[in-house]
Amino acid sequence: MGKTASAVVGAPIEGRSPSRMAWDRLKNDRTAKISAITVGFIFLLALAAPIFTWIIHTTPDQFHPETLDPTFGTNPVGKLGGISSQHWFGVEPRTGRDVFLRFAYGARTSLSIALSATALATIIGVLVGLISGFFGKTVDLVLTRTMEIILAFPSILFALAITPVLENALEGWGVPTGNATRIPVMIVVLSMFGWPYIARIVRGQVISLREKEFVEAARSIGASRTHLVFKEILPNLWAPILVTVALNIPTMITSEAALTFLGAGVIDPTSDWGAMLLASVPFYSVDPTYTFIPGFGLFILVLAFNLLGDSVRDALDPRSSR
Amino acid sequence: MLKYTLRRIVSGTLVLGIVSAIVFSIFYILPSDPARLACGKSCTPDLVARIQVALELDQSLPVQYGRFIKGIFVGRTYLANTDAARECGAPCLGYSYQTDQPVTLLLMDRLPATLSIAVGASILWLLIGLSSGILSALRRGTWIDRTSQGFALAAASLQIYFVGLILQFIFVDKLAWLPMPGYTSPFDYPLDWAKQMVLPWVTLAFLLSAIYSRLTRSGMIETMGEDFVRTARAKGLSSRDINIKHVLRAAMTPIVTVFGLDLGSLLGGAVITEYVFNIPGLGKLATEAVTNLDLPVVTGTVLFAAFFIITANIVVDLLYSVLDPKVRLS
Amino acid sequence: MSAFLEVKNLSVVFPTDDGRVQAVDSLSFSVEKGKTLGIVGESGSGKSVTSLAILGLQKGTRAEVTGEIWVDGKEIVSATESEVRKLRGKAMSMIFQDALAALHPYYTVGHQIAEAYLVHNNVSKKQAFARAIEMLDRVGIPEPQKRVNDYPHQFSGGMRQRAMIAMALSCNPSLLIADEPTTALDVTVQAQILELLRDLQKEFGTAIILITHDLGVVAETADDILLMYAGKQIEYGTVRDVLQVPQHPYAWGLLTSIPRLTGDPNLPLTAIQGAPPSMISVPSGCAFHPRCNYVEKADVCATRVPELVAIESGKSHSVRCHMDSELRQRIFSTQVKPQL
Amino acid sequence: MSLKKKAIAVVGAAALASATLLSVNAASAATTTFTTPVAPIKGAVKGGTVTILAQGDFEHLDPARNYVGGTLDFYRLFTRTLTQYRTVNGKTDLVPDVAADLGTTKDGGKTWTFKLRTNLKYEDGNKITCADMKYGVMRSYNDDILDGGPTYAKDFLANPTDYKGAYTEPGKDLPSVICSPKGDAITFKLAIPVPYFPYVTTFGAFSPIQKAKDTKQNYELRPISSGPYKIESYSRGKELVLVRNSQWDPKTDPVRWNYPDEYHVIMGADQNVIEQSLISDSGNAKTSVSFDTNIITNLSKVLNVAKYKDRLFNFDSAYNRYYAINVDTVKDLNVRKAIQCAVDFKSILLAAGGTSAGSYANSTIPKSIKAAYRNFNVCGRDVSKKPEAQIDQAKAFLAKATNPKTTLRLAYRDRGVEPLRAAALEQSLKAAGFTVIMDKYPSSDFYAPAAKRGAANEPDIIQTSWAFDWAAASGIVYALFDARTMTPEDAKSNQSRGDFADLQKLFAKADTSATAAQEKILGDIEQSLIVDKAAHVSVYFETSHYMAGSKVGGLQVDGGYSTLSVLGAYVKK
Repeated sequence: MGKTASAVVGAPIEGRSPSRMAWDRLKNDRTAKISAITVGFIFLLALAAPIFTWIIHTTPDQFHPETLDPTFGTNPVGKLGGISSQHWFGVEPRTGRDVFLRFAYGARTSLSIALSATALATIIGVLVGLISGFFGKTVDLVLTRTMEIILAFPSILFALAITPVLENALEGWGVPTGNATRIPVMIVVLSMFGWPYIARIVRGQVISLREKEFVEAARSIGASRTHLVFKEILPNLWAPILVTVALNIPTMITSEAALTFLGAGVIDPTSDWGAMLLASVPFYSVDPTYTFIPGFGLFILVLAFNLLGDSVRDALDPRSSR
Repeated sequence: MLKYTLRRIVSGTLVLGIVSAIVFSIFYILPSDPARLACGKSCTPDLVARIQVALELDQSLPVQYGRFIKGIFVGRTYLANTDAARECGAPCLGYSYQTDQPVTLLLMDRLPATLSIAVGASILWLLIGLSSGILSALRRGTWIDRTSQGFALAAASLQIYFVGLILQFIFVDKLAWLPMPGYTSPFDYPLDWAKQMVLPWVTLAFLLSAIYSRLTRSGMIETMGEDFVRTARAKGLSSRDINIKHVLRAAMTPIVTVFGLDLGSLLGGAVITEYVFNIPGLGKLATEAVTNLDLPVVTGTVLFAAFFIITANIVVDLLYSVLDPKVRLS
Repeated sequence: MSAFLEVKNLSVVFPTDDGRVQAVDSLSFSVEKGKTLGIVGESGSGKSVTSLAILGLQKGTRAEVTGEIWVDGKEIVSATESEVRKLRGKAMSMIFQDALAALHPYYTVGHQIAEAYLVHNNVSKKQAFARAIEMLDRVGIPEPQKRVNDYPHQFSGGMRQRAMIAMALSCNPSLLIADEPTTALDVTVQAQILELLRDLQKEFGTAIILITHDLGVVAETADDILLMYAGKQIEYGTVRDVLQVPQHPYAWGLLTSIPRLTGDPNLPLTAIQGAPPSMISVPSGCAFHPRCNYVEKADVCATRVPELVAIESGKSHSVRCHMDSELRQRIFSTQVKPQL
Repeated sequence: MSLKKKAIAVVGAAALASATLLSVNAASAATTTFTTPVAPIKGAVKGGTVTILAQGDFEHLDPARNYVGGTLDFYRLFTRTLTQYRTVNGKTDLVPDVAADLGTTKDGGKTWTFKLRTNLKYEDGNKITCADMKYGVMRSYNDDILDGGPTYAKDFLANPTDYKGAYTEPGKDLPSVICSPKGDAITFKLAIPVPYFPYVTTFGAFSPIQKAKDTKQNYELRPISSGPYKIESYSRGKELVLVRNSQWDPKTDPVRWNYPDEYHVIMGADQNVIEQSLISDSGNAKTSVSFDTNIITNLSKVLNVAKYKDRLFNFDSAYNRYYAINVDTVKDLNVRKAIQCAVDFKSILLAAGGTSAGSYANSTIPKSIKAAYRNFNVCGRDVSKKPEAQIDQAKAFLAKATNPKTTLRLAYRDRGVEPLRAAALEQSLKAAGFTVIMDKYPSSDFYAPAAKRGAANEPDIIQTSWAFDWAAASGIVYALFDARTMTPEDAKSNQSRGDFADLQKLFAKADTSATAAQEKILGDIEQSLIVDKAAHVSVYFETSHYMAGSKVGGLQVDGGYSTLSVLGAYVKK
């Protein structure tokens, strides 16, 4: 990319394609770079989590009773929640489990759930938005009403409430409970409330594109509806979809953490940032480090994603900035 | 206008009807054993059997739902003609067997706490959010703008449960300036009430004002670029008049919308805030009901929250039509 | 006595991420009371920026304004915002292009007119409102007592433009800048509005700057013409001079592209080739040279910016072109004039 | 023998119940009488409101259904029973309450007669009669409707007519409870000799209930008071307000004081919030105390800190946390011994809060039951000195096993720190070479399914606990280890499913032995079950740390219920 970009210097600005312009803007955006590096770093941490188990010689689930005050199991030995050369982020009260490893593995869980939910919500949202916007009439009416109804649900409350009920139903059909069920249920529940936002944006774009000349032209030469939707309209939507996805990821991360924090999320011993925060609540006063680490991690991750999303939006639609 | 109001109310009621049907179906049909779920943790086989009868699980779904809806309007008696008969007056949203009380009563019981959080916090976040947003927009590009928007961006990425715990650690545990958050009736102990509410208000306002600050700023800046603002300047209006009468007035409309919706969903239960600060509001009721699998209360809280959201939607639409003559007069 | 409005060496530069954009470059002109100056140019040529500069509306933005603008003996460029504010609406006011966007959607037309009047006159709200009705009546709005309470979106396009004019004239300004006041309107309404402006000018002796891309409108209404291209004035003079003996190839192009009722109907219309330049990358030298059919000294046209030179000493008619006047005259009389 | 039945009934409530006689004088106290009014507490003043912070609502306030430590103490403020515990200056005695003496028996404990006080009144002004006492017993037979309580009355009383309860058979009489013609004495005929029967009559089934005012399962919403306070309002899950009962006469009461004007019970705060509120001691918390909140997470901030010394109450609870090893499924003794050695006492207790929250125990019989307690080693070491898992020994035992079973199913409840304790065990079992299937049960539905024998997912190890109702091995060993309590389908509270011929012989011998000898035999049984059979691992006894606000006085640890008693509470001026 760097080579071609340097070749462009001096050429008239009009010569660049919109996506190239967006990319160039993004590349010159310092905030975007820093936040992308931060996000990348956390991804790397998540991916490399198993490597750390090998370096530290323990696992995220391994108890370390020797790191706890024998009188008060709630207090790790040492300052700042038991931070030491062996336990970089300290240890968990009561168990002595390594907080750094739980943090790294927690990033895995949090990110994979949030990203899966975003992906699912995007697929549904784009499909529904396309269909609704392109076909209009009754189909549109039914779909927009559906979105309206979904948005009328108190999402966190409902997600919280439906998780045990869904699990109970699945249990009734012979599906065992546990994280193998809980995580897919969470992904479904999260995306259920995420897709209407995407669908609404796609729908709006499709409606404005539907009447554009190139679509009319394709229609006039007898292109099929599928062709029109997927070959003519969809390729013109990547910018708004990208922006929506970029801004949706942090929302999903926080929703996932909130759900877990409220107790309808990932089940121990599987680690998750929301679950770590939940587990830290009783100890916030005796061991604030343990609260601070997942909370701060979540803050940094969400902030980085938010900034990155803003930058992507600004790059793709410069008028929206400043 | 009247016609529009009526139409909005009718369509809102319709949405609420659909939502209630969905909620009802999900919570009473989906689970493999709704009676067991409704019965909760300290359950006896005898109680399960009684709840099975009380929930009329032998009836068809439309009949069950019909009776549920009827109960909302005229009330109903669960386990009529038995020793364990339970009266549930209108509007009856079901009966909690775990607490042995009608759900409506439980909801009303918890409403004041949620109301306290919502009203106090919303005043605070509007004050902070709007003033910092306006200041940012007017002092665009200066250090004031950069600082306040930096804060806003950071705050918008923070979580209530994280900030709440940190603030509690600082102000309750370390400095001991505030008592543990909780709820006391403002009519009995107004001072205690306020002191205990400070943290929930501040935490919620801190995070939400960030959104309002960003929203106000971008709305103001966008409006400042509008032709009619240029016209106002060309007329020779003072910048104060322009900013207040022309810019803010136009930028306010979308904020009113967002505010209405935020307040609506908050009134349905500030779930996380109440959970973190242990405030016995609707959100806490819901989380408790979920943990105890008290199905009637779960259903009730979800429906009640949906009611607030839908009402807020209607109010916002009506308010919008008051604020925007284009909507009002079309 | 000097002219009511005198602009000397006005330049406006916008710093952007992609570089500095010279929107207006060393503009000089003047307008007397009761006279009309037409500023003509393609979109992006700097017409509107010029008008905003006169009203001092770029103060407090990133735009860098240099030169001098004298309005009724007061200098605008160096004046403070509050000094200029006192002039706006009273000594000078402006009619904007898109009246729907230029009127506040949430206030009634009457309120907006009264507001303008209230700022500069020590009157009651009631009196200001009466003034609004009076002005609406003056600009030809039927049933002004009733319509004064309407919102802009309830007016038709022509009525909105009239309301704008009413607002602009409510304080009897000495200078009125009309930025494409008729562009969005259909032809009959257009004529009515121009007629209205003329009548009001007669009545109040207002100096008018009429900004347009339509030479026909200028021919009908203006006394002087300022032709702009890429932020520079390329020809300036009285209507008679500029329309009858245009000097700049761009003026020729403009004039020959207008269909005429007189003359040889078989002559083809000639459009100016190419597209107006982007303000981000203005061509070097004479900005018009890539589109000019008469580039004689190619290296000079492409590298050096031509000076503004008077056609005849003592007259205001001036042009910015590298061609010498003899050559210009020859080309005009042999190639251009027959097409007119 | 009928103790079996009792054990079953206790199963469901064992974790909730916490009634112990740790410091109560032994059954011989029955011969002494304490009928005089209780002496005033030094420095106590009348007036004010004592607030009780509770995490949740009372399970039951109906006397017959009450089986929870804190509530058992609290409900005495408005409920008098036949006999009752009284604690003065840290010493707890059994005293007659509605009764006028501690009961007499002439046949070694099979028939008990109690004299009654005849001058007692309910809050409504009605006299408390012997018939009311009898009705209270009769309605407790309907434990289908009045569920949740101890079933001692039903278990111990002779029932030749197969009486089913006052609600089921309204017209029928219970002949084993007899009122004297004058109504000044009540006699109980038991199915077996129960020498400690006067302790049993401290439970709520032996409290007076007016038949006309019995609202069955709704009675607990508004029980009629016979004590110094009465219920003014009760909003379930939210608040209970007690005000003075003017009909109560302090001269007739050897147990209760009545210092505050009102008691307010505020329900619904979380564990941590109550801990923090009480520690911070601001506002309302100054006059507050909690009877269901053990200071756990913030203990390190307050224990042994001078500032809190006067308002932090530390005492041993009756709870023993233990693991039952299922001998039905883990048949090889060496595998069981391997499990026993693999139990990491240290990390399990740490998960519960460390040595401040409990003390290591080799036995479920506490040291305080001197007649039965044995100081034996588990897995060859003194667990209080070497609490860490003995992994090498565990591996050695596992290697010796002829029928090695290396995959173990561990059953535990999803409640509080129990999953963490289970996880701690899982780790050390894994280290010893086992594969562990973690089988989490819902908090509400644990004891019965875990006790199901021959089920598909029958657990190999059950993480559970026991709190005895009176301080004797008879209150522990019969319930937990007697094979006769089991059926082929249901292990009941014998979660280890032990049925060893040699031990059953000892049980038969214990049945017919006198108290002291019986206790000794029961101690032998437990030791054998742990050391020889490796079917049981006791891990620790819980330590309670209760806190009160700085303005609450008169609180003391009640030996009867092993809890912080609010009976003598007063608001300091």
